[in-house]
Amino acid sequence: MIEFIVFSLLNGLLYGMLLFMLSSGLTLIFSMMGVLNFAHASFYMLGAYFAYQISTWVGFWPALIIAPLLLFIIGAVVERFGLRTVHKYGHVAELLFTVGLAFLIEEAVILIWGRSAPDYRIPDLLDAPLFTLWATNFSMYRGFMLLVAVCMFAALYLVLTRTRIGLIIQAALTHPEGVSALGHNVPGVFMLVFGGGCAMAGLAGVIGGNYFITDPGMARMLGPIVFVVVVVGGMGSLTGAFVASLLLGAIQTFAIGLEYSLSDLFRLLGMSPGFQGGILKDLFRIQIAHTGPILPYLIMVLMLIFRPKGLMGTRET
Amino acid sequence: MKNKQLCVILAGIAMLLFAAGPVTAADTIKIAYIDPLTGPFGNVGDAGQKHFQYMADLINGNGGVLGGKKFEIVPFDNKISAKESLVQLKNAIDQGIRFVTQGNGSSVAGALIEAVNKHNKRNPKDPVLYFNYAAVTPAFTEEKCSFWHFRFDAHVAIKMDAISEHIKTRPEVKKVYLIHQDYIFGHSCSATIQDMLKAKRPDIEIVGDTFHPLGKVKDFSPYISKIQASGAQVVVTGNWGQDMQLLVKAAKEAGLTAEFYTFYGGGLGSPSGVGAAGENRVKQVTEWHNNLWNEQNKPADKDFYLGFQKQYAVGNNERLEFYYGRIRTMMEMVAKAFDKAGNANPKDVAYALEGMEHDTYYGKVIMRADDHQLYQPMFISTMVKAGSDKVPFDVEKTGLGWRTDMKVDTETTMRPTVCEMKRP
Amino acid sequence: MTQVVLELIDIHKSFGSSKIINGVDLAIQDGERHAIIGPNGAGKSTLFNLISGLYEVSKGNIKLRGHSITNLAPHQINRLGLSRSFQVTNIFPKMSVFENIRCALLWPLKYKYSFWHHCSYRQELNQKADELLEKINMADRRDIAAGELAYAEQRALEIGVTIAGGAEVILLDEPTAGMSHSETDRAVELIRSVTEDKTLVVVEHDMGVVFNLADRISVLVYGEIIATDTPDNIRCNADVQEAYLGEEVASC
Amino acid sequence: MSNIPKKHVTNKWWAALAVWGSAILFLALLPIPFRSGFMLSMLSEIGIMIIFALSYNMLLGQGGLLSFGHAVYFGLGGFITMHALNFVNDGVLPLPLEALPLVGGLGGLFFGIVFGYVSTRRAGTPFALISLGIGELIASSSLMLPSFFGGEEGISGDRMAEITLTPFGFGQQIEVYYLIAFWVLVSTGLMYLLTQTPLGRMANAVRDNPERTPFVGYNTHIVRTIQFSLAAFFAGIAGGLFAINYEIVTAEVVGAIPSANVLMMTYIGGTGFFFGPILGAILITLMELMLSNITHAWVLYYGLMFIAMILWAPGGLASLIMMHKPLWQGRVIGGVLKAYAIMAAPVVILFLGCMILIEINYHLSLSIKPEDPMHIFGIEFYAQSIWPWLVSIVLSIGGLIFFLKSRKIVSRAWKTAGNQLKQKDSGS
Repeated sequence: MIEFIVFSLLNGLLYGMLLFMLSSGLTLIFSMMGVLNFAHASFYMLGAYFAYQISTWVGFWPALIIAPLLLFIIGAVVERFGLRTVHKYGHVAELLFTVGLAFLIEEAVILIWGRSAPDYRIPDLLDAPLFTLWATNFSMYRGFMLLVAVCMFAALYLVLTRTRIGLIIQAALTHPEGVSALGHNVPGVFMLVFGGGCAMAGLAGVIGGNYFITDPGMARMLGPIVFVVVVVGGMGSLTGAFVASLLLGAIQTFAIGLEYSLSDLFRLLGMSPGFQGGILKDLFRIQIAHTGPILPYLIMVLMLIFRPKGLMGTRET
Repeated sequence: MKNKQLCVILAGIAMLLFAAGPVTAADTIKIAYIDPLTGPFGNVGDAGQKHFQYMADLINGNGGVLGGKKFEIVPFDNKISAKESLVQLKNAIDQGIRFVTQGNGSSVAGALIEAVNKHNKRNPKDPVLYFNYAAVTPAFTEEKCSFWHFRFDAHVAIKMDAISEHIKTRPEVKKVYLIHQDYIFGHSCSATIQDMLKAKRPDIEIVGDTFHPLGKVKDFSPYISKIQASGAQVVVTGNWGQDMQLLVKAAKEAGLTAEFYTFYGGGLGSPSGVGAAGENRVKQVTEWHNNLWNEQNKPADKDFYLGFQKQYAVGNNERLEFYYGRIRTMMEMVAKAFDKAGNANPKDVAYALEGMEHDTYYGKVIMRADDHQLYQPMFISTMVKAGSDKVPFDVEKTGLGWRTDMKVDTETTMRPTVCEMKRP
Repeated sequence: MTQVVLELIDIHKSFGSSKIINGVDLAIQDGERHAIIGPNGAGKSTLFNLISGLYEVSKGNIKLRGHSITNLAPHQINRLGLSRSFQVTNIFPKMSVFENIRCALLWPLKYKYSFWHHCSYRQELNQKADELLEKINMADRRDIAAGELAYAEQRALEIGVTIAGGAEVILLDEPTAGMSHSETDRAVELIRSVTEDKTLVVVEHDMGVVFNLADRISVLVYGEIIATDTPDNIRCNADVQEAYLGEEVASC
Repeated sequence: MSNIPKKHVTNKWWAALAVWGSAILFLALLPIPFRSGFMLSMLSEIGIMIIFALSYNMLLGQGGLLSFGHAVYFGLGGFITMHALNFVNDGVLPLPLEALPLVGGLGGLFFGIVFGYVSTRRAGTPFALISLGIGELIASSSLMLPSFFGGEEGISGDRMAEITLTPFGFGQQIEVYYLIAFWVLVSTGLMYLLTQTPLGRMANAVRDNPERTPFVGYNTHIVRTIQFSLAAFFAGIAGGLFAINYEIVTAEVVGAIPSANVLMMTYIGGTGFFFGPILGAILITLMELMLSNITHAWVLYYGLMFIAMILWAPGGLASLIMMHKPLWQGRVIGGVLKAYAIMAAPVVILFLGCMILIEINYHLSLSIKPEDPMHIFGIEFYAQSIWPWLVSIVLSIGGLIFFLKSRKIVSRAWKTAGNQLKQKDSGS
């Protein structure tokens, strides 16, 4: 049991940190600009592909730096020439623009790198176990991923609290309409934040692409899970996004261990459910363990219905 | 004046756009290939098309069928959607095509079987014949069996039977873990292997029987922890695509030593997705793999294999390899059936295919008339370091290749069927 | 005067730790024209938002004709016969002027959520809407999208939408804000004519309008009402002068 | 009283009759030129998509609700219809086939009420995200609940049912086409009438200004819920027709792809006008079914078109057409049309250039064998040689330059037309 808990915690932590790397940028963009960026996962995918391409030329370590930088530039360009153009048509148009963008990025990736997964590998240096607990390895690469995530979080924290631009961003997070009154170059800040958010997603792609699988479907497969983090964490709150990421990581990993279904519940309550037949009989068969990966969506829906502020949000989405 | 000229040009362009279909010769037998050519599964469908094209070229090069008629593979993109497949089937029928093949997705295959049955019932004089090369739901040759459907891939129960045969020969295996995708395919895999193991190895304990949502899991580590904790020596999974690749990768990360018996360990794109993690860990059950020629000493098959690779050499990133041994079997048998029938009438071709026996490099195969299921030798193989004398070829440039553990003969794979074939 | 129509009893409202309204008591008589004045940030609009149900009251009670309407939803309060306008023009910009008015008539004419009546074929509905357009002098702008109207026209439409439903109690939030002199005069005339036989509560900055229109005036300062009285008495009230009016109108 | 203009009583019944009459005639005669099985299938699919897109526009265009999960109601309607069809064939349910889409509609309505009530408290992003979440939940559970959704293979049935109201046996596609055409007319008519009802008007009001609506007596949540449920009803009808047309419903119909597709269809067609989604449904279905047979790059063209619409024509095709209405009515459209004709040449050249470029790239990276020659408009050439690249780049750049120039001509023509219009107005 302890074994299960410890590993669930470790797995949950790692998954949560990855989620946070992805969603922190999205939270920033969404809170400040009100744009629900559907192409965010596509930037994650681009990060992985860029890293793969760069690592075939100059190796993994430079890719770790160069790929996010490239994504920063791409993100800034997208904001400047795409989003800003459609901004005047309202949030729906902005959102749909990002939907279309996600579409195009996927096609472009297919066109450039083909439809099969490229062989993007973990660097040999990190391809070894870090420590072993109860005969299960915790690999160095996973340790490295944790390290990168923590470093990124620390850097983000420092930028937001110690720099002038960070303070403006913080102010804009909670009061987006007020900042323009301060006379700051708001479009410039938006461009910066959008680029920064994309760079963070790209970094997640660099370290996640080889740990998982890099292929044209990876953005689509990641799906709307990042939105779940933003919603559950709450608008305008990076801490909320952090907590939500870890929470979702933990929920998903722990749910897998719970092999209970509705019919078990009825049995426990001493009821013999006679209505288990018919069209809904499968409902009673499904165990919590099977539902792990879809629980986040349930949480998101319930959160939006009952607590639209999210866990730590400063205002409603 | 200027406008008029422009109109003429525009009209010309529009006409060209619609007229630019494939130029067809009169003496061809067209086979509609309905599979995904765009979208997430586009690469799989694309590879399959190349297999068919390669086979058609070979057969055509040897004089074709029916005294000189050539095969023509006409691709139709179904985007792996059942709905689009049905529209494309109509499209194919409109173009006068009466032979259809498809493989990806049981949803599509089920829809096509239904649609072909209905079409043939409503147009008894103008039937359509459907060759299934990869959809493995047993029902297609059991309860839902149809005279107009022939399956050239081994279905779930046959594959699981082969796996259980291999486990039977390994007395050291005591604990088996099952993990499957949570949908009908996964459930039927799980139920089948449990029954078989119970019958063949009652001493084996099933230490886990887990289902996870299809294509939704990104990090399989929690599942691996569970497998690790159960002490399983062997994992059996019907997972395909990313669900299989991520599972194996996570197992390697965690240092799990259990072996994985898979259906699709060698599936297109899987070896490169799994990468080094698959070494000595992944087993597959297939009718063919690219080192069989060496093990069975059939060098002619090597030339056939390399010929495909040469014809479809892609850029530096990728290498497309021959994978579907059964497509070869299928095309050879179909060609034989045409000659046997003596005409290109789908009904006669179907009758000719029924009960047909055929010699492949690796043994006799038979298209059983009772259920239209092809029975063929099955091979259990393991992913190991390639480049040696025993394992000459790797797959998808991973440096890893397949080494046969066991061959299951055609007779052993034969199973009773509940199919009640209705013939016209 | 006869009977109290709208009654506010010890209303409090705070946002977080900042208290905006601090125990307001107010009783509006039937048929009266009541103005609420006060410096910026005194909480005048907040008070309207509390009465009309946009905000929840932190503490206290609001009664409309003796029935408590405290913390009811805005549409419920509206259905009980209390209608309001907004400080910032708040109409349906993409719909035509006529349709703006018609929307305000649908509920009072008991169409509710009907999806089986064809609006164009409802004589009574359309006639009433057209009458109202005449009343607010906008019949010639009938089919123009509301968002394309001139500012003063939008304000007039705003009033039209507010009174269309025939509510007995009308709350107008700065109806003449941002208007020129002549426009203001016309607006006051309009307000006067459309609120005949109705109870009117108005928040207004323009003292001319206030003293011209109101029967009684309440002065709201820092979330408290420091005086309620007739215009003349307010003009001469020392507290009010000190807190708000200053010297400009101190001509008693 | 008498001086009130009575414009509101539309005496244009004959105009309505003409529109509907010609629509009926058009749909009835359409199969004459398009009689092949594929064409009929395509027309049927277009009909289904028209209903689906119009129902989606009840949310996006009329109610201001951006949904990412509208296919849930389409798909559930389809599944329910299919179950009903099987009940009919088993003799349990005595319903004629022609009425079965209604069952799907009622199913859609039921789920529309349930999910609509919980998700429409607020519009905007929260609503969009809830619809996305519900869509994900239903799509995931579709594979987990095989007894209702039929698992991967879905549920199939035979539409040649015992009971029918018409002499049709529905064995042939053309009979199904006429059934779909009938429901397209009925649904389109009903959805159009809905826009004229108090609910329809208030849905517009809630879309335009949800803050104000409560102050005219309406509960925005209820308005949205009803509007949503009715949209789900029509989506369910479309799903029911889908079930009858394809005789199979699989889990893919409740998935994210059809949800995204209907959104793009509706948006490209134009949300601001009632007929916009019809244009979108026709165009996108044609692209999906015909263009994908011509080029593998169709997804890219689709995506580019969507992005271009958002960037430069946010009102969609419908508004592009309707912006010419005043010019047409004022009979000053000639100059603008002439300018368009001048612009057409560079547009075609630019398009050709870009298209060749895209096709070469697709051929090189994704075709079965890049060394093989490729064909565009029957012209054979090799993608590896330099010439097609050169030609396409020259065409693109040249086209772009002349396009930018001709754009000035067009804007000048618009200005002239506008001035003419003003003169006419003041003249009369």
